[in-house]
Amino acid sequence: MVAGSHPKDIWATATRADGMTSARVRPATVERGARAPAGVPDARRVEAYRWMVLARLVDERCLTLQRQGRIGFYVPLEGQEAAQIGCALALEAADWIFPAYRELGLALVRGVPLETLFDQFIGNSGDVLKGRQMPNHYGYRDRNFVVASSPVGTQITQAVGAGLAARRRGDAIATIAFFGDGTTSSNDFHAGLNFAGVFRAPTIFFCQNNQWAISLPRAQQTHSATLAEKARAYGFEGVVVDGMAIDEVYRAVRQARERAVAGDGPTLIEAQVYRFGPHSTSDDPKRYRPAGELEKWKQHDPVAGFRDELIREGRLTVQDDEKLWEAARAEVASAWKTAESKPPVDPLSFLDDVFAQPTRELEDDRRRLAALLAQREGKP
Amino acid sequence: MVAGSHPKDIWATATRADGMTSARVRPATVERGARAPAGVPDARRVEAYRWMVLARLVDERCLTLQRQGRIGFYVPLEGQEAAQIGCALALEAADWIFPAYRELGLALVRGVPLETLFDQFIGNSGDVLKGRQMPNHYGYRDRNFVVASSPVGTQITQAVGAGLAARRRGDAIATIAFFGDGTTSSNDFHAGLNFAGVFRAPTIFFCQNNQWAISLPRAQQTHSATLAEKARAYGFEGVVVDGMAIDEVYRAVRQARERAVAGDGPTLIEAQVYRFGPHSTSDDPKRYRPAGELEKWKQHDPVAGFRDELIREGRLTVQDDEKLWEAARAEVASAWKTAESKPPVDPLSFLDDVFAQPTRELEDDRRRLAALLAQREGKP
Amino acid sequence: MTELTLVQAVNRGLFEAMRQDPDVLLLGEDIGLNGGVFRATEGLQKEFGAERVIDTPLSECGIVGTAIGMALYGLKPIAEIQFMDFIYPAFDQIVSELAKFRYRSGGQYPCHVVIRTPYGGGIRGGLYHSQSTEAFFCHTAGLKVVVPSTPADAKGLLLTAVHDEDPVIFLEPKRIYRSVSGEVPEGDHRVPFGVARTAREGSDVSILAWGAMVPTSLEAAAKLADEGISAEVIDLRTLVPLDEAAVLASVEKTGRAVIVHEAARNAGFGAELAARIAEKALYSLRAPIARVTGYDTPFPYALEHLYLPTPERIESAAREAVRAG
Amino acid sequence: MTELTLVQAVNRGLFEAMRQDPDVLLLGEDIGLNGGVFRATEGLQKEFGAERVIDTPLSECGIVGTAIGMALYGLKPIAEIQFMDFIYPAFDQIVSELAKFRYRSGGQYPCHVVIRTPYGGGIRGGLYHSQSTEAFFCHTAGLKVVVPSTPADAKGLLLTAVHDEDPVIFLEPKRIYRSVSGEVPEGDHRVPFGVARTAREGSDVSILAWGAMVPTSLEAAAKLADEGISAEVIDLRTLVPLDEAAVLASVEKTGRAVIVHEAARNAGFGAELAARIAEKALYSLRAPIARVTGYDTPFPYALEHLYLPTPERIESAAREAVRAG
Ligand SMILES: Cc1ncc(C[n+]2csc(CCOP(=O)(O)OP(=O)(O)O)c2C)c(N)n1
Ligand SMILES: Cc1ncc(C[n+]2csc(CCOP(=O)(O)OP(=O)(O)O)c2C)c(N)n1
Ligand SMILES: [Mg+2]
Ligand SMILES: [Mg+2]
Repeated sequence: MVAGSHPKDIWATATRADGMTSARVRPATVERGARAPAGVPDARRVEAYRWMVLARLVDERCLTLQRQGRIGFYVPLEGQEAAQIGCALALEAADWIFPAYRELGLALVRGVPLETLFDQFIGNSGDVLKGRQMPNHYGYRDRNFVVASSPVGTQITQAVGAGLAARRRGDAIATIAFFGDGTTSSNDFHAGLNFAGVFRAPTIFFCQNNQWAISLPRAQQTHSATLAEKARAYGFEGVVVDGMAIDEVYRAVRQARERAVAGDGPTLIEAQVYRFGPHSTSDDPKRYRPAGELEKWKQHDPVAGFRDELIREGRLTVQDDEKLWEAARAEVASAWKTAESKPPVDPLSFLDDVFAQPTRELEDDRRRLAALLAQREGKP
Repeated sequence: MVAGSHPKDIWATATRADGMTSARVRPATVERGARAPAGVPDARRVEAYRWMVLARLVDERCLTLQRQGRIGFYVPLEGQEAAQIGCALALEAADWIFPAYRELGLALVRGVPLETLFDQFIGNSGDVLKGRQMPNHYGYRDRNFVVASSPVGTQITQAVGAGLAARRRGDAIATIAFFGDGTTSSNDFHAGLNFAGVFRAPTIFFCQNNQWAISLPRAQQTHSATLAEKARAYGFEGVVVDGMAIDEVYRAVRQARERAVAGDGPTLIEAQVYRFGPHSTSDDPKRYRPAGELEKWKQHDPVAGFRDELIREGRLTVQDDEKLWEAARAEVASAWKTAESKPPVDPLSFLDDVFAQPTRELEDDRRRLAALLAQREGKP
Repeated sequence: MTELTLVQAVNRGLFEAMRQDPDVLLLGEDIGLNGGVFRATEGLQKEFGAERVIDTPLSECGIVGTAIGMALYGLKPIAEIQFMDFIYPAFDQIVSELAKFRYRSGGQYPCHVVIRTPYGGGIRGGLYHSQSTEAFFCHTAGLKVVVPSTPADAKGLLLTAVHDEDPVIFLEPKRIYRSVSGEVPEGDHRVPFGVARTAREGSDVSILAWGAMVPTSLEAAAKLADEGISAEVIDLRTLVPLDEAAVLASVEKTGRAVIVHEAARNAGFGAELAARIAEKALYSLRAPIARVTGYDTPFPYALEHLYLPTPERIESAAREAVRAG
Repeated sequence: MTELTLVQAVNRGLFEAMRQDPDVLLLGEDIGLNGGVFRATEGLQKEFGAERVIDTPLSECGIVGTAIGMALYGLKPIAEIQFMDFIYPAFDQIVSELAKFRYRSGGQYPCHVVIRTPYGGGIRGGLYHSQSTEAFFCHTAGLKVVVPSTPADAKGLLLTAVHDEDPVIFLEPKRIYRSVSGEVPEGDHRVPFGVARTAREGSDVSILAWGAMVPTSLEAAAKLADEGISAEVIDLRTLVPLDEAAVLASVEKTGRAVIVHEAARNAGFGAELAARIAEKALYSLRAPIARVTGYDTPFPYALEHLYLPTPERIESAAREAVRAG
């Protein structure tokens, strides 16, 4: 945590619209390993920024597309770019990711093509998931990016299991579970961290504390001072990092990864961030967000902050920056165009993949549905 | 925790039969309130001992009865008498108890007649529960002793809910949930303690850490140093007490109760005890218990220890003690005799109490079953 | 009488129940300031305070466990589960505890919790915002299972649920939360449990449905009428207790049964209806019992319109039944 | 061939599976040193080590979630749930995750976990050591549901489960763990899924059963034979996939169906069988379809002998069916 990187008031007490106070807690302890790795390496700093910009623009675009009815739903990540991209850069390609539904920045850095993500948002014939899932619930085996589900927390125990399996196979990798502040209340958070502690799993628990679980503020989610300190209940360390500062995040994840791979067990990382947008396109934060809170956090916009840093570091000029945004905008537009032009998903495909081989009943259903569809189209 | 009350080796490292080590942890912190109440009051010390003796004898008797096939199952509490009876004495009659299945000592102090407990173990016509439940899964509304179930942990969130309800009603009581070390891994432990922390419930979480969850030693249950410290993850205090020392337990529960009733929220108490017997009559601890462990703990037998204390205190003579055991033995024998002589439960009664009013289907079933039974007995 | 949507009727029912009895309280995720993600609890926290309309941490296990404790103590908690798909973290509490408290205590501990939850597809919710797993709860002795299909019934059954003495799983068909509206009586309107509603009378075939499938079935019935097939539509309203007599009477009259539900077919509640008819009205049957249901797949996103029963599929089943005999 | 009890056959199956493939591992409560509370895993930790026979903390949620993660990574975990009654803390992982991984990932992530659990009554286990809630899992698309009734099938179906590519709920009838014994082939014995076993041939009435109800049904069939009623007993062996053809063929032959299960009747799997017969073999039926099941109550302790289906109740249902037509 860069001392003094935020003005006190953000970490202090915010007042909700209903007069309840939600305590923002300054990190109690910040772990610093003896050989603390530096932040995002020089060679990847501009790349990191490019990912942040791309994520920001995808967000913007998707919110519009949803309003236009061209995608059905969207979960924005605005405000959480540094946390996700810093984390993604600190991982190795062989590490297994167990995402929640808000990890678009992570997916991009992992190398999931934007078009592939858009295909998923539409659920078209290009969608690897065959149109089965709501937008944002994607997963790509070839990127070690496990497919998300909606019920919160379930990925946490699974990440532990995969970590133990990797260890058994002799693979020197880490597994990492992503989840939000609200999800620390879930059954699987408890079971997953406990199993990880007992079995010293090579697993990182990456909590993006964006201060809200839909309309419930962090202070009403749990009475502990920080989320990170919950790790103690399971016999390992938790650390709080400033999730608006990409280098902080990178460093903490590198350390946790080293620990995992060295056989030193799990780590819980609480990245303190803020959700700038709504919970999802179905949500209206005006109903619950206290006046002024968003504005305060926006002063610490991770994208703008990192741009300024890069400019100060002499790695980026204002002109570079403009070009970079433009290029990213073009990339988004072109990927969307290609995705949107693809034909819809095969109508019978929703009957596949229930089992490795369909049951007789599913084969019958397929035959009957095919006949019905043919009839509808006036075919014999 | 009475310093030096146990030799170091009990708290140090024990070795399991399979060579694994199970760390016994000396209490990290012991909370002492400013106005720490004393132990079991003078006027109740001999009474307390009497309950301990009675519980011990019921245990002995029930193990025999089970071997003889006269009851179907039994869960002994031997070794946990001080924890349970110290706790029971510290509570008020209006406090609501949410037990697990091992809380016989507690039930006795609460005033549940022994005969009533035996009726339940048999499941006879005197059983308030109408023969529905396995032995040890009892509950008595008139004693504010909620009916137990087998799935571990479920009582924990319920105790929190009852505590919040009591507060809403303006009743200055505490609710208390009983559970074992293994149950700290359950879903409801996490949810219950988290809700209690957030809502400042007047609830006591009383964990009898008897070092084993069937065959799993405490050290393999969770990697935290103590169980008590898990409370920190929920924003309140946990304390470790020596559960073999009745005064320690009494004091901790009194304090927690005062805190609850004063509106100062929940407390987690970890009473470190040892299960002298098998997990249940279905269990054989020889399969997993490391050699010598039981013997070490038996040196701290809570019943013998408290007797010696009372003798030292001049409250009890050896002769008194002998008489007391004799009287208790007679009480057990007579209660059992009465219980065993009662007729069996009404055969149709298992169809009752599914709902407040039976459905038409259940009425039909009752009619049909009555006919079948009549036919069996050769009645028209 | 006021014209209300279904979700408004639920909201009015909650207002009414809370006004009637200070022991009634609500707990759930985002139900306070936010008024619930579907706005079913809109305005309630403002009216009754945060002590009676309680925003909980994100734990269904905690919500139901806490509600049970409150009910044991004598309050009348109404728990909201944000989507039926998220009820499973609380499944242990519901199946092991809520359903069994009265029974296992020999009648000492009634446990009256109402669990409200939006269920069903048709809102592009994919696998996890679309499920209808009422069969799980019907199979669990000790629970009542209620599914309104009209605004008036939503309010009336909800008030009955709140005044009942047993635990109630109250399923709200979110697909028709806003698309259906109708007259709803003011005040303490109650609709009894165990009494099915004949949504449309007919003589050729009985269509048995509940929740969001009732309007779909009525659409089918209207089209069938154009072909000269007179379909009766029975809205079961409560699955437990079931108005078996109404089901049997209708099938005995028509000789044909088409059962409609959104849930997967295999071991769905439709099977239970078929089994009862095959046991108790076999000799009236003029055609095989048909089931028009969701498929035995998880609930899909892009193709939910093919997954869900449509009037077209219901009509076709009814037509076949009529053709059969 | 060796004469084994059912629980010994399970144990041999586990030994065989673990010898065949180093990716097979076990996790559960008390399965290591203790050998499982029913001793199904006796000797396995000694043979294969604590890395492959893993004693877990007391969390079914953790057991199944961890097993899923292992399976995604490519291992073949077999999870033990100590009693079926304690599976509910893991219900979310089973229903939301295990059953849906392959589907929701478009086929990218098969998720092959076998969950073994002892089920059923008859051991004086009361409400929480007696349940048979197979219907929950049958209703959940994506799960296979297996219930052996003989030692040979216990081993053979278990090995098939371990080599299958889909998640399997493997239910072990604990009531006959030791009371039934029989010849069990050595080595890699496999019994295919989806193929019912005719436990006894007959021509007057079809008794459809699984697990511990198969011997009970056979007892009934033997007594019925004395009265001149020829009962066929079909042991379904796997409920999903179901050998529907065998069920229909038998009922078409006999014209009468008596379905037997321990679970509560309402929305039990017996309803599904009845529904399929009423849809696909209606015209063969000479009598109403009967169900002999547990009651719609929680499972009682002292009176479990009245709760459970007995030969007497099965006989009486068969007799009635024969009398009917
Ligand atoms: C088990 C479960 N209950 C409820 C929901 C509905 N829900 C979706 S996201 C969410 C809040 C999650 O908050 P948090 O974990 O902080 O993640 P964030 O959305 O803030 O990233 C809720 C309640 C769900 N998805 N799963
Ligand atoms: C949910 C659930 N899983 C498994 C069991 C089986 N079981 C009964 S008691 C027990 C161990 C409990 O250990 P602990 O909490 O330490 O209590 P103790 O028996 O030692 O008093 C287990 C695993 C259960 N009752 N409930
Ligand atoms: Mg959040
Ligand atoms: Mg224990």
